[in-house]
Amino acid sequence: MKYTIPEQEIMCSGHKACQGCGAALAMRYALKELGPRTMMTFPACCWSVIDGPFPYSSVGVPLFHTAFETAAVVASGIRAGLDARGEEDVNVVAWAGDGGTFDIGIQALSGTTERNDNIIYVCYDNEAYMNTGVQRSSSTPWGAVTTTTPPRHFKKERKKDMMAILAAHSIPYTASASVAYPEDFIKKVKYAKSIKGTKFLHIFASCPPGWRSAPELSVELARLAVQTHVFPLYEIHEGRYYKMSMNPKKKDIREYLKPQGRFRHLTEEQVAHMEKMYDEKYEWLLDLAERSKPYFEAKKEK
Amino acid sequence: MSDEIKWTKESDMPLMAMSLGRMTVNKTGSWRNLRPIIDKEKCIKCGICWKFCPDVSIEIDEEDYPVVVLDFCKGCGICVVECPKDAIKMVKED
Amino acid sequence: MQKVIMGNHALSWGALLSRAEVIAAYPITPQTEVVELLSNMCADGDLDAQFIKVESEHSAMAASMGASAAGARTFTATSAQGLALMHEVLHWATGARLPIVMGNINRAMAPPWTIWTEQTDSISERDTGWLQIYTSSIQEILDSVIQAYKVAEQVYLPVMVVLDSFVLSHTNENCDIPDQKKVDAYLPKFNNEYKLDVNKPAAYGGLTGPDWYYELRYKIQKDTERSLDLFVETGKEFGEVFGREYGLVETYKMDDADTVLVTSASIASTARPVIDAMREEGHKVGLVRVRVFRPFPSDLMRKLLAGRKKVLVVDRNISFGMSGAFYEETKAALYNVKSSPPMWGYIAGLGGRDVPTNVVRDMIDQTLSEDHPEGDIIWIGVKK
Amino acid sequence: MVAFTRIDEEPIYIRSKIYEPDHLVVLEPTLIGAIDVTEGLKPGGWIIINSDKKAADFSQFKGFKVATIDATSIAVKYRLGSSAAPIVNTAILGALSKITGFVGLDAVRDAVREIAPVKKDENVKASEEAYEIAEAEQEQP
Repeated sequence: MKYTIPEQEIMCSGHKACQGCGAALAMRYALKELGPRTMMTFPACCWSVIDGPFPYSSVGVPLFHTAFETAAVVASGIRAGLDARGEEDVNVVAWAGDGGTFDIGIQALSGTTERNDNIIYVCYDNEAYMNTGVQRSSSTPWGAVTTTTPPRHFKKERKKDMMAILAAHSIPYTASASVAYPEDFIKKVKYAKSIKGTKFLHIFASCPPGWRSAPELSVELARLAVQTHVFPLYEIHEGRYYKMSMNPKKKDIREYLKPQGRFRHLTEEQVAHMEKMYDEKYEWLLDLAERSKPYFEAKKEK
Repeated sequence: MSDEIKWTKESDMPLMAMSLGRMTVNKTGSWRNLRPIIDKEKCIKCGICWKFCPDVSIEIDEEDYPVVVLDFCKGCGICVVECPKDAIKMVKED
Repeated sequence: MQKVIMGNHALSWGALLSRAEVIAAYPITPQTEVVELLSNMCADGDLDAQFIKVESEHSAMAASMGASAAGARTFTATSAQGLALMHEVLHWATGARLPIVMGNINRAMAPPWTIWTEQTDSISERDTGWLQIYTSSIQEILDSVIQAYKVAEQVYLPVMVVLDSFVLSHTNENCDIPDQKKVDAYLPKFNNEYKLDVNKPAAYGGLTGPDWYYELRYKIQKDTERSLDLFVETGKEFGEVFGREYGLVETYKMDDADTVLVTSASIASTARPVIDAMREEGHKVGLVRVRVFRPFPSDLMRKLLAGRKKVLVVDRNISFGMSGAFYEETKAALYNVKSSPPMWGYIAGLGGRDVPTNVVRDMIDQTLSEDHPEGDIIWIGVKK
Repeated sequence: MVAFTRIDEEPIYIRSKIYEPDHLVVLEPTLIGAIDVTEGLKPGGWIIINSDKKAADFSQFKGFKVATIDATSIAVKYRLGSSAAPIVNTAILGALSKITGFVGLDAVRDAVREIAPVKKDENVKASEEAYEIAEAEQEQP
């Protein structure tokens, strides 16, 4: 068979992820490309449980569980320690959820990023505090219901644009990826591996229990998020140059929203409002990508 | 595959909470209510089901056919939805 | 080599001579000179270390954890608010069994804003599992950093080397800078057998249920207890190599003392000439300076204090609602002992209030003049 | 701001402020009059003042010995600090060692060279010049 993604499996079966977990899929993909010469830090997040209880583990690489707000900086510390030991070829990866990235971990992440420490930071984004039972985070999208934003008072704030915040640090590479597009995902991990400095990967990872969706639809929903322009896939190079990874013809956002219980309460008017927000954001991205074209053309010529 | 680790006293343990085995001790197949059945007649050996399995529970056999690893398959059904040829069906566990 | 250096620079020299490989620190008065000198040592190539200039003390400790977990000898330093900010990750460093050494400059806690000395910052961290050394001279600061690594790396526990803000941190004093070769022989390269290793992949700190968490805590306590002997051993060995011996406590004129002053840090230093003067007047007074506060040397304190007529403990810290920490713990150690002496607990020098010889003398005089202490706290010099 | 120094051949244990100094150095002459700089100073002790005035001009310090040194001019001359905020400590140190004889000029030179973060030569020269011109005055009547 011709494999479109690396055959090697570093992550093993038996882990504690829920059925249809996008975060588990994300880890499987990332490790396929990262390989065994990798070390990871996990803050408090779903993966602190998924990996398995002491004395077992699923990831197959050295892993340091750490406090909620410290994933990035512990990775910085490991990098410094490895450099001191002369093991510079090891990938150091901070692996955090959206709470540990968008909210409590943003200070340490900003510090690591400003220093441009040589690590890969992966945020697997399931858009709420799923591990504690689905509470809203600053990554939860407008309109969503969580246990702290009930239907009669659903989330009225927009999702924080983490990609833009990271890009504002002028790091070499920021990219969004999705578990529905493994080849694109792996290409981005591969690129992140190949360059020095802080690399940020924002992974859209579906969560059936948190989104109140069917486990079998996990990949399909992640795909629809891209196809409806809710979660566009793109790269930002050097904090300034934008590149769309794909520009699919827009599908109706209702296709994405309907299978998810977290959006079931929305009126048609509210859906239209939501769609408009995503469309505007998407246009903005396309515009930036258009203006960045000379940069990528020049890069290609080199 | 790793074996279950059994201690009886503190001196058997490591100094800190350090893992000594892999989670393959945890047979997540027991979580399953529905079992995927692959119809070899319809299968085109594209590997898409293998690719999208979050539980690393689809293996590829010598003839390139996907095989569900029932010890670990949690029965999420992603493979059923993603299969381009409708070659996988979920059936009730006995 | 003899050199006049400040207390803060003694920490830096200690880290340099210990060949720290990673330093992560954030500036705070009165600690800044520690990291400034270390930055210069790194820049000049005298110290072959990675310096991570973090954005907070919380991250200073978190980065130190990562570096230490990767097997590097790691150093950091902080004070007061910075130490308090680290609180969560101080527990983490202990639980992860990381032999980090940190300098803490004792500064009083805000509000109100203050930068002057008081031990309440480090005393507040006494339950985090960090071993704590309270120093009383510039030389001892430097020497303690080196010893701290030697103990930390045997028991896989972090050590805090504590010094008074300004009184020690900014006092310049003659200091012997030990020979690097001798230090290397005393403190060889460290091979952390539990370090993160791609050839032996393992997860550290995964979810642990009540069935084994309890045993992991038992192990920490056992190794903490073991460190008592190690502090004595390594202190003795330090004496053999460098001519300056250190122990869990420092005693002065204790042989026939019937009244004993127990205190720590710079107050203990100032107390020495007071003891001398009172001895000349015929008072049988002695001094115990508690150097290692965590683990608390309870056995030794019982041996030293049981059977004495009176004990007074002077604390430059306060556990509100109770008393001074050294007093609490000394008293606890002497409970259940037959010939336990009455104990006076003085609070002195909070927020950098000066404790000169006459104040020390006043506390001893008051103790001598009373048969029994009145209450658990005796305030000295409150403006009333 | 006040700072304290204890000098001895034996180890020094006292780690408090000094309330009754043997001698006094005044780096900032405008403090004189604003506060009682001699508070606690032991009778017969030296007062070494950074000033372009003569020691005899400080007749208020009865019972003490006064010496002056124009450390500010020396510092400015060697461009130590700025004219607005000259750094006078190395000059005053030269004067202190001359007047009190606690340590010799060689020791001062070595110490200044070791400790001065920048302009080592200029700082040493400032100490030397102050040492050269500082003169012990008589005790104030």
